[in-house]
Amino acid sequence: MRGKIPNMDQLLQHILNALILGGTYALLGIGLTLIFGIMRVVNFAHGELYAFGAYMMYLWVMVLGANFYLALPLAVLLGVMLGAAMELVLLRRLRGADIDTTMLVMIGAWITLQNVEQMTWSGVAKSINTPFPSSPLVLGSVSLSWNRLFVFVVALALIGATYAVINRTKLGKAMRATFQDRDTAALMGVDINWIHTATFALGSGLAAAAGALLGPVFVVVPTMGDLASLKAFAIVILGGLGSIPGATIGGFILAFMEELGAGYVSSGYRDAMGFLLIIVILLVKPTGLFAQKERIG
Amino acid sequence: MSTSQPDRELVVDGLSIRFGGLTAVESMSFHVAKGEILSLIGPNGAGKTSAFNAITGYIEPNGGTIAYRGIRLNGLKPSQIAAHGVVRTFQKTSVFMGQTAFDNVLLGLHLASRQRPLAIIFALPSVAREEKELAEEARRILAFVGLEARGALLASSLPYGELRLLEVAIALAAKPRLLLLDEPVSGMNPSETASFMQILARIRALDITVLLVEHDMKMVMGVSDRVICLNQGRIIADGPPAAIQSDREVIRAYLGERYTRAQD
Amino acid sequence: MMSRTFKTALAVLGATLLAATASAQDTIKIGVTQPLTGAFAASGTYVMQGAKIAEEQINKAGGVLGKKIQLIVEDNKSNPTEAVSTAEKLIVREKVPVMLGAWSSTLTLAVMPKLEEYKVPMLVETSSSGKITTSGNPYVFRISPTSEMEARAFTPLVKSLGIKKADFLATNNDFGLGASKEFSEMLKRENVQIGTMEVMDPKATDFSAQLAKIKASGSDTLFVTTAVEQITLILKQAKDQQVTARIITTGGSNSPDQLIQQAGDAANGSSHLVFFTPWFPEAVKNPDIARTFVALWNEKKHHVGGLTEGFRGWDGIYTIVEGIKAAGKAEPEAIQKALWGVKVKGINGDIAFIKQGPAGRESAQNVPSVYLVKIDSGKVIRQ
Amino acid sequence: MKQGLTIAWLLFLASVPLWLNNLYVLHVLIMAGIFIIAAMSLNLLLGYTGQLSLGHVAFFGIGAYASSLASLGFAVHLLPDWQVSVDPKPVWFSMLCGTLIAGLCGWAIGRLSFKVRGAYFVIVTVSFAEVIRLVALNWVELTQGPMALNNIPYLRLGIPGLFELSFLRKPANYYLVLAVGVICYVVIRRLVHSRAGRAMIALRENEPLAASVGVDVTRYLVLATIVSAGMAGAAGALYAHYVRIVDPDVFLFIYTVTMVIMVVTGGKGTLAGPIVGGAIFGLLPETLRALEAPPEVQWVTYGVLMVLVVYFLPDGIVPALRNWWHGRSAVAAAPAPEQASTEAAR
Repeated sequence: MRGKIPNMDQLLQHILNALILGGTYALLGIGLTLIFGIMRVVNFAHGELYAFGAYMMYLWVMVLGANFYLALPLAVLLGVMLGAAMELVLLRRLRGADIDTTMLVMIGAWITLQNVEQMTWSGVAKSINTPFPSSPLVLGSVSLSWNRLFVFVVALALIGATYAVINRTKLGKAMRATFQDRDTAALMGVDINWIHTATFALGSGLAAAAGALLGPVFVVVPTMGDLASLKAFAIVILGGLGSIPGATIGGFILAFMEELGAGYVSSGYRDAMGFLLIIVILLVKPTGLFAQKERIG
Repeated sequence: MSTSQPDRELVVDGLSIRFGGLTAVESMSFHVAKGEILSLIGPNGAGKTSAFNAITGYIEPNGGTIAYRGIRLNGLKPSQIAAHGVVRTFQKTSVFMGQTAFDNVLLGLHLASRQRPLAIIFALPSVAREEKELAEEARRILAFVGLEARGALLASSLPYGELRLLEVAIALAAKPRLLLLDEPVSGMNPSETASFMQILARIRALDITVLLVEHDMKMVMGVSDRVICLNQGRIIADGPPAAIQSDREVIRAYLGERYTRAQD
Repeated sequence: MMSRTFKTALAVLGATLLAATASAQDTIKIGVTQPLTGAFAASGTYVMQGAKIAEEQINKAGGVLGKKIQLIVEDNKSNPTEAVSTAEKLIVREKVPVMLGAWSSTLTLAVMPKLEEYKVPMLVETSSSGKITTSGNPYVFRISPTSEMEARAFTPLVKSLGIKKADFLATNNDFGLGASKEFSEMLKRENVQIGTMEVMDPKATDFSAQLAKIKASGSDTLFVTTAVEQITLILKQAKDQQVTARIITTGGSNSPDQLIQQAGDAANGSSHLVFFTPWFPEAVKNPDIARTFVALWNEKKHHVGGLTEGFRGWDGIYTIVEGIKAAGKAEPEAIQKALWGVKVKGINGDIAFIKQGPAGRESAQNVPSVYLVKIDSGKVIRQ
Repeated sequence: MKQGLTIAWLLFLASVPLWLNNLYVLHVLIMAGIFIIAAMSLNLLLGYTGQLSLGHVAFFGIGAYASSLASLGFAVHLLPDWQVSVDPKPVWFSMLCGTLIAGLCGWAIGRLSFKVRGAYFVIVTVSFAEVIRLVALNWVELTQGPMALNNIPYLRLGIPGLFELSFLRKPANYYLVLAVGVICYVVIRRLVHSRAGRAMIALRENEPLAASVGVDVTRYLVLATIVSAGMAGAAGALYAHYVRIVDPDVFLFIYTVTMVIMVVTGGKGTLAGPIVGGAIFGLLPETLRALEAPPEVQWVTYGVLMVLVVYFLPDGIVPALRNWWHGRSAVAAAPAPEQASTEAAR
């Protein structure tokens, strides 16, 4: 027997794990919800941006030998650029098309990106070295790695920065206006094309950041984006499509459900939690827990 | 209650509709008598279309009752209301764009047909027989609105005026006993409007009661048996066209300038 | 170019059926179905590389029955349906008389009905599920150990390692669950207490929840069964969460070299059940063969971490070729009969088959050797 | 004329095993046929009612699992001390069970998920398929989980003691798939040319208008889902007893995507569309395999084709061909008025 009340220790460890995990989930969810809220695009390629961020991290740190802290912003920047390029090439000409059409295009993009990754990097998992000490940070009976702590802090900072962009900048104001009513925003002189590109780039950058942060914690494989996409969907549905605070809180809720579900119910159903959540939420309260206004279909 | 009176097809009692804090219709009460053409008029935002949507089940009213031939319509789905014989058209042109004119009417004949899924899958002879009758009926309806030559054309290739006729044909296919027309002639040129008025007269001859929302005062005054004028969600006048035309409040609130303009 | 495309098109449309009727062949074809892409890509590729080395060596030594052998390698994409397709293609189109495959148990099980349908034997080089040799398929010849054999081989170590209470963390497939089941039953017989039995999705990367639970169970040993990628992460994350239990991995797809490379000092102290010990070839039964293989592998500059998988391909191909030699002709039924009698000096040890499964329809099973190694200060040592 | 063409096609398809003695190609055709049936069933939902269901593979998998389990028999504890066991049933009966159970699931899912539309509907259907996959993976007692159900018996039909048809070999399976495919085609064809099919088309084209003429929205969406799910289940049952192994990977999202690509490329909402699309994408992997392309190339091709189809053939191949053909004959017959009317439409 290690601790006096081992079950309490276990619970604390679960809670700590969930908090850390929730930060990156929120990052993924916010990117997806921004893109849906403003552009009405269900971005099936979201997880691929996540994988892209991780692979760029691998490229800089492991292949080109760049400094870890320098590689991180570079990977995110490349994610932003890929997102902008995707918007310009794939989505711009589909402005005004129905939601199913853009969805099909994004599915096509998802399959293409993932397999190009597979061709470029092969299916073998890659790991990325970090500058963090290998012994964990011990807090009483619980512990966590320095790397995860770093991920959590950066994720929170990025979430904060996103809120600042949305609420404090001119771009954010235009985005909010577009979100409310695209036609009116256009009449008021908002350049909708620019807003869409900026939104997709920002959302993609957030996904790439999540990937660049988690790549070194886990391993990098071409299929890593699939689960990320599906989890992002769960988070966004949970918070209500288009709601940024919803996605933030949704990210943490999903992390807690997974962690506690795996810890106390069955670890086999860990990844099912998100989907069960989606189904239950949509049947009970289709607009999500935090939706700002009714938005079906 | 007035619902018991046999000549009252539709009775709307105390209808209220609000969107958020905005009141679109405020305790509105009126009835439509059997066989008449009743027009709802009023400036934009007066609540005409909202009332239409509530009667046909597209929005849930916040208060009041709607009864058709003694049957309460509140809470019924649009399709159930249509099955009772209350059929509408839409303010914005609404047809099945990707289908031919003929198929549009055939789609509208849903209630006229009785096939069950299993009968369809096993291709029972009754199905083929009915299909033949339906095609015949669709041609008749197209001819009724004067589109018999357009049957094979895609709806998306029809000119605007004919699209509006096609809408009416679709609604007629649903075998209405009460037909609600939402601005059927808006955007039509005078000659198209004139021929539409003739069609309306023929619809009436089929014993179909008509509730009309329209801005074209020439048409309203020409075809209506009775006119109700709404302003800001309330009824301000109810009477025969001649009375409405001379109603001081109507003129003051709305009609005067617009009617004069329509005369030009 | 043009004619090639045209010909392929015709083949797909079924017009090459006449050309396909085997004329006098100057090579003996051996079908190989391995996961070269998908979840098991790394391991499948190593096995294929080992098989290719064997092909080269055999052909250098003059081939078999006076002909050279030719491996026809098909990628089953880590997917059972694709595995069936590759078997169809190898047997029906390439007309191979014998196959090697299909890495994971699920993939092998998928292929097995096809073996019966076409009466073609297959040498199973990796799969561990007991079902493969007990379901009455006489075309299966397995050289890899079942989880049960592995557990039995481990039995004497329970006492010497002083295991009192054990937890399990296994990947959620036949491989992982089978090992958890067999090892836990074995441990129960040895009066070892069983703590918690956790599973993880084969694609999962975050095991924090499972490890928190394992940490709380207070066992002295944690048995982990999965492929090397997940083992790497588990070792790292166990260290992060200060899981103090000794970690023992089973199943032989654990590549200690790769663990040392990728998990760093988190790998220290962990033990691994392997079927080949390239670090000390003298420990295996046929050290000369082992040394030759290691030398050839390094000459090809294949990944050093792949040695513990790659040897399976070598042993498989050598066993098959021995079977063809004994059969005297490259025909499926003759090879199937002949394989029963072969004695091969392999890297893992001496290969020979015993009968398993329902009487009259027995499958063939080899009794391989199992070794336990430990990682200590970044080096693999004998335990 | 048109009927003659159909019969000629059928005769041609039926003759394939007679002259084609390359069993591998026959295998490819059988697999393509099974996927074509699945694509046809998806088309009923996606093409005719316009609902983009991205969980369709769930019905395929449910059909495969239900049919396999019924033919293998199983015993499962629903509660710790309440065991339900089923003895092995004949395969034809199991396949029927698979079809019906998939249809039943279609009914349940339809009732629940048509509460939401658009993006929400899509995500619900994706989640539904994922949950089913995870159940298949983790309910080991019933499904054997990742160990897969194997040694699934093949279909035998016949009267005991008189004659027996066994569907072990490829030609027999080919005819079985062809027969089921023709039945599904005929059922879909009859449905879409009837009141039910017109109601579905009406919903796709203009839901408020459809409701205004009395189309019960939920009823017809659910009807389409039931039929569609049942057919996907039948395709799954065919798959199970042909491949003779079913594992949780049959529920992978990528198979739904494959079906969607087949339908969209061929032409959604057309009878021939899924067949054309299914033939292309059913044979493409084997063509690429023959060209010795790495498997990623297949998927990259799928992905790129999907994007290109949306851009350049938004209605799919079949409608494009039909328009081209009509355009040609119309121009030949009466060029002037036809062009004028297209001009006006623009």
